[in-house]
Amino acid sequence: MSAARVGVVTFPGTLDDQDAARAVRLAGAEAVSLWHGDHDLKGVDAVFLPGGFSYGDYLRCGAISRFAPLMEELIPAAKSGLPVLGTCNGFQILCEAHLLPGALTRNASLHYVCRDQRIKVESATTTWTSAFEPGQELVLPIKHGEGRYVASADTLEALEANGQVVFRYVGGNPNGSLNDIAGISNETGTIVGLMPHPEHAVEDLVGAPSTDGLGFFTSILKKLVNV
Amino acid sequence: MNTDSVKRAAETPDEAMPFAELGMKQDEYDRVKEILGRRPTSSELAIYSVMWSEHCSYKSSKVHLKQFATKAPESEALLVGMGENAGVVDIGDGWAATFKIESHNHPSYVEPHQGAATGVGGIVRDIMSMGARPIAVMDALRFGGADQADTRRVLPGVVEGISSYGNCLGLPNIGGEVVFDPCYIGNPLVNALCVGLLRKDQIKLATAPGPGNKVVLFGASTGPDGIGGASVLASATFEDESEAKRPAVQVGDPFMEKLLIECCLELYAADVVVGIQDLGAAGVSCATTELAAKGTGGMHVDLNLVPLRDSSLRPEEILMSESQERMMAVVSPSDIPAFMAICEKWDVPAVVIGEVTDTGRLVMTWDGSVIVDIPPGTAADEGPVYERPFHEPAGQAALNQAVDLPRSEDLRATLLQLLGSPNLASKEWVTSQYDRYVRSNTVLAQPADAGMLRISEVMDGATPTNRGIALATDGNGRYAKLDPYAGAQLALAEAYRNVAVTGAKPLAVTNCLNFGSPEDPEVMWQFAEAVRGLADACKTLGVPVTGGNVSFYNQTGTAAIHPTPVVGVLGVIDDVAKRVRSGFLEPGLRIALLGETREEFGGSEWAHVVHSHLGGLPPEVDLVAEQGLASVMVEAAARGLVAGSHDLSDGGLAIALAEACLARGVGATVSLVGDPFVDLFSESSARALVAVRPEAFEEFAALCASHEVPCYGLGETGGDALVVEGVLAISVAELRDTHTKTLPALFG
Amino acid sequence: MARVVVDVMLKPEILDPQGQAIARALPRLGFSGVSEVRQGKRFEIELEGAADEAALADVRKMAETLLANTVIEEYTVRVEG
Amino acid sequence: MARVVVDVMLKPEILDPQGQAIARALPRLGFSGVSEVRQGKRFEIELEGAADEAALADVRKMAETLLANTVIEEYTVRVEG
Ligand SMILES: Nc1ncnc2c1ncn2[C@@H]1O[C@H](COP(=O)(O)OP(=O)(O)O)[C@@H](O)[C@H]1O
Ligand SMILES: [Mg+2]
Repeated sequence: MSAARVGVVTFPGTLDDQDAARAVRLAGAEAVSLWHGDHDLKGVDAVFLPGGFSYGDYLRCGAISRFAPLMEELIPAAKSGLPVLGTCNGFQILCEAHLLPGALTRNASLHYVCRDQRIKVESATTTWTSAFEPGQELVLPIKHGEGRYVASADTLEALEANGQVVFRYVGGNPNGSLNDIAGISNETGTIVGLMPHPEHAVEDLVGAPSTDGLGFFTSILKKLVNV
Repeated sequence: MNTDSVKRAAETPDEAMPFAELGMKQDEYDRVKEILGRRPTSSELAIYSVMWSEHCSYKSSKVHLKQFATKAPESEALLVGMGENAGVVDIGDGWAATFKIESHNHPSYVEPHQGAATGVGGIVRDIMSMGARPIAVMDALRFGGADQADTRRVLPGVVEGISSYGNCLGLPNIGGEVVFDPCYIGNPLVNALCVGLLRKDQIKLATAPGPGNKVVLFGASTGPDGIGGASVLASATFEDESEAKRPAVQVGDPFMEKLLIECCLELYAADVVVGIQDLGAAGVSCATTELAAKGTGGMHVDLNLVPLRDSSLRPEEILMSESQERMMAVVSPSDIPAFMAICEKWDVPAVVIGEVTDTGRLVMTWDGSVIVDIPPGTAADEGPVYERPFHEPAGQAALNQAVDLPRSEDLRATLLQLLGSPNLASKEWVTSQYDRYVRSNTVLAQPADAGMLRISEVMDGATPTNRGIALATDGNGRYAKLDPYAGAQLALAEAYRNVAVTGAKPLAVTNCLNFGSPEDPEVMWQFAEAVRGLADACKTLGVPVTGGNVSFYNQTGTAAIHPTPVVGVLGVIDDVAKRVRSGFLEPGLRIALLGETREEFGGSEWAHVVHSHLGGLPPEVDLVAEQGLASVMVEAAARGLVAGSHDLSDGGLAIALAEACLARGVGATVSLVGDPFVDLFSESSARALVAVRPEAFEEFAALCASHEVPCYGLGETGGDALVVEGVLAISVAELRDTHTKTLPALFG
Repeated sequence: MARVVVDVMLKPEILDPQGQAIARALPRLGFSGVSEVRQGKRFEIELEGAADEAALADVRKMAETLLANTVIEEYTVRVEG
Repeated sequence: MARVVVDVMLKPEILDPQGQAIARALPRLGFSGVSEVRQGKRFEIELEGAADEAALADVRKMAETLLANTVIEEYTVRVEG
C-alpha cells in the first residue's frame, strides 16, 4: 500500500510549511507541497494549511489568501469531505473562506504571544483528533497576535451543541477567545482549525516540551488507512 | 527641471555646493574635487556624502578596528573575514554559518516600532547577501531607567517592531538582552543579530565582475525614505518647487522581505547570481559603488529605470533613499530570463537598471545626460580616515576609586531585591512576543544561556548531520565605563561562557560597538580601549572577529551613554542531542560551582540596584580560566556528564541559583564556605554552575581537575525552595513571583 | 480620478479590545468625558476613473468580499468630495 | 452624547505596505480600475456631553498624543452627524 499523501500549502508569507511537512513525514505519511498559485490539489488525501503570515496578514489574517487559485480547488473539495487541518494562519484562512464559522480577532492583550499552552481535547471524534481521548490535556505551542475566536451567540451555541468545539484552553486563556475556544471543526468533523501548533510538538529535541502534536497526524493516517 | 549633469558641472566650476549641509567637511569636499578634477554634480555629491559618512566609511573607527585583523588568531574556520557584508565560518560537514550584529539605535529612538523593525530587516538582508538562508535572529537592547517615562514609550514599540518584523519573516528569535540604565534614556540601543546557514561552496560576494553582465534591482520600489539630507541637494542648488519635507523614518514591509528571502534562495539554487548586495544605509549609492569597486571596476546605470514609489523623486534622492527590502544583483545576460521568472514567481518586482563595464568608472544617466561619472573605489573604499585624538577621561581615576558600600545583613531580602530588579527580572514580557519555534530547529532559546539551532533540517536536501550552532550576545556598559579595555573583554568572556555552558565550542565573534561622539577625545579613548581589549582577548581565546558594526554619536548634548561594546559569540556543537540545558532539571543532582570567587563588586548589579552606585574596578578578567571552563563544559557535554548548567554573571551566584531553580521549579539546598555576602553576590568572571548526576560526579570532578578548573560541591537539587544553609530559604513560588512580576507591572 | 472611502468597524456586539484599551488609558492621560472608543479601519481607494454607479458597485463588492469580514464587521462606502 | 470621528492615515510620503498588498491583490480578485489603496485607522469616540469647541479641542489633543503617531501619521477630527 502506498503511503497516505498529505498536502501542505504554501502561500506567500507562509512560515510553518516546512515544519508541517516534517511532522507529516515523521508520522509516516508523504508530504506533498501545494502552491497557492496552482489550481492543483495533486490528488492528495488530506490537506494541512500551516501557520504564518500569508500576504503579511495585511488587511486581516487570511483575508487575501482565501482568494488564491488553490483555494478555488480546496474550498469545494473540503466541502465534499476532503480532510483539512488549519493551524494558526491556516485556521484564520479556513474562517475567512467560511469553511469554518466565526472569526479570529486581535488578542485581548493586544500583544503577540508565544508560549507553551495547555489545551483540553473536547472532541475526539473528528478526523484529526481520533487518536486522543476526550478530556485529554495536551501541551502545544501557541504563537499568534490574532487568535481570539469570536462568533455570534447563535453560532457559539450551535458549535457547543453539535460538539464542534474541539479544543479549549486550560490554565489560562491566552487571547480572550470566547468560551476558551482553541479549535473547532465543521459539522462532519473533517475540517478542523486551531490556533495551537501541533507541528511544533512532534520531536523531543526541538519545539515545545511535548510530542503531543503527533496525535493529529496519527489520527489522519488511521482515518486514511481505514477508508 | 534642471538636472546637474557632468557637462554642466564642468561648465560651472565655481557653483557653490551644499556639502556642509550634507555633513561633509571642507577638506573632504576638496578631495572629491581633486578626485574628479572638477566640482561634483549634485548626484555625485550625494554619493560621496553618504559613502564618506561615519556610518558607511568608518572614518573614525577604521584605524582601531584594524586590530581585529592584525591580532586575529589563526583560525581554520574563518572562510570570509571582515570587510564583506558578514563574516562566514566553517562549521563542519560542508556547512558554513554567517552571522553579524548591527545597530539601529537612533531610528529606534525616533520611531521605536519602525526603527527596530527595519533594524531587523537590514541585518537579515546582510545575511541573505552572503548566499545564506537566514535561520534565526537575536536582539540586544538597552533602554533608559525602567521607570522613566520615555522608556515606556520606547520599549514597547521596539519590542513590537522586532516582534512583528521577525515573526513575520519566520525567523525564530533565540536570544538577546534587555538592560535598563538611565544613561540610555535619550539613546536606546537596538542591536540586531542575524545568523544564516549555507553550503561552504556557495558563498556569494558583493562583487560585479564581467563586463556585459546586467545589474538588477529587485524588491520594493524606491520612495523618499530616510532622505532628509537629500532634499537639501534636490532643492538647494537648483531653483525648483521645493519638495515636501522628506521623512526620516523608514517603514518596513516584512512581507516583502519574506518574499525576498525565498526569492533569493531560489535564485542561488538556480545559480543565476554572479554577485549580490543588499541595499541598506546609502541605498543605491552604496550598492553600486561597492559592487563596482569589488568587480571589474566599471558600471553603467540608468537611474530612470529605478522603480519609484513616488514619481517626484530626484536622482539625488534616489541615490540616497533608504527604502527597505531592496537588493541588487549582477546577472549574466543569458540568465536574465530565469532570474526574472523566479522573481515573478515570488511576486518580487525586478528591473535591469544597468550593466557592468570595464571602464573603471561608475557612470549614471538621468534623462539622457550623464549625472555621475566617478571611479567607484574612491567612494566605496577610499573614504577619509581620521586619527581622532583621545585621552583618558578627566574623572577616570576618581571613578576607579573603590568605595566601601554598606552591606545589608538580610541576604534574603537582598536576593529578592536583586531578582526583582528590572535588569535581572524575567524578560518573558519581551520574549513571549517573539516566535522561538518557527522552522522547528530551535534546540535552545530564551531563557537559555545561549540560543541553539540544529542545522541538518534547515534546508531541503541537507547533508545529514547532528551538528548545531549556539549563539549568545553580551555586554555590560557599567563594566566598560569603569574600564573599557576590561569591559570589552568581559563582554566577550561572558558570551563565550554562555555558549560553552550549553556544550558548544566557541568559534567566532561579531560585535557592535555603541559609543558616544568620536569627536570627544574621552569617548574616543573609551572606544580605542574597548577595541584594543576585544582584539587582545579574541587573540587569547582563539576566536576571530568576523564582522560587526560601530555606532557612534549615542549621546545627548555632552552626555554620552556608557561605552557599550556588545559581543556576539557563535559556537558549534557536534551533536545537538548532547546539548546541556539551563538550570536544575530534576531533583537529586549534585550542584557544583566551577571557578574562583573573589570579592568583586565594582560595577556590580548589587551596587547598581541597592546603592545606585557606579565606581571602583570591574571584575578581573581571566581568559585562561575562561578557556579552561569552556573546555570542561564542552568535553563534559560530549561525554554526557552534566545534567544542567548555568553561567554566573550579573548578580553572581545568588541570581544564578535562583534562575536555575526557576528553570523547572526544582529547588536546591546548598552551603557556602566563605563570607556569604561575597559568595552570593560577587560577580567574579569565569564561573558557572553545573548539576551532575551523583554517579557521574567523580568523573566530572576529575575532568575539572585535569583542566585546572576549581570545582566546589555546593549541595543538591530538590525540594521546592532555594535553601542556603544558615543564610536564607526562599520558596520557588516566591522566587517566581518576584522574578516574573516586574516587567508586566512596568509595561502592562 | 476619484477617491472612495470605505470605513470598516467591528459590529457593535463584538468586543473591541483596542478601543477599550484606549478608553481605559484616557483618564490616566487627563482626558475625561469619553464614554466609549471603538477602533476600526479606513481605506482610501483611488479610482482610475470616475466614481460612477458602476465603480461604486465594484467598491461595495470589494468591501463585502475583501475589505470587511462581514461575520464580525460592517462597512460603509462613500465618495470623498 | 455626541460622536466624534478621528481618522488617522499614514503621511503620504510614508510607505503603506498594507495598502500596497491590498492594491496588488485586487486585480487577481477581478477588481480593476484601482490605482492606489491606503489603509488607516478610524476611531469612533463617544462623548458624554456635547461636541462643543472645548470637547473637540480635547479630542484633537487626544489624537495628537495618543491616537496618531505624528512621526508617521496625520489625523483629522470631525463630528459625525
Ligand atoms: N566593530 C566591528 N568589528 C569588526 N568589523 C566591523 C566592525 N564594524 C564594522 N565592521 C566591518 O566593516 C564592514 C562594513 O560594515 P557595515 O557598513 O556595517 O557593513 P554593510 O555594508 O554590510 O552595512 C563589515 O564587513 C563589517 O563587518
Ligand atoms: Mg551590507
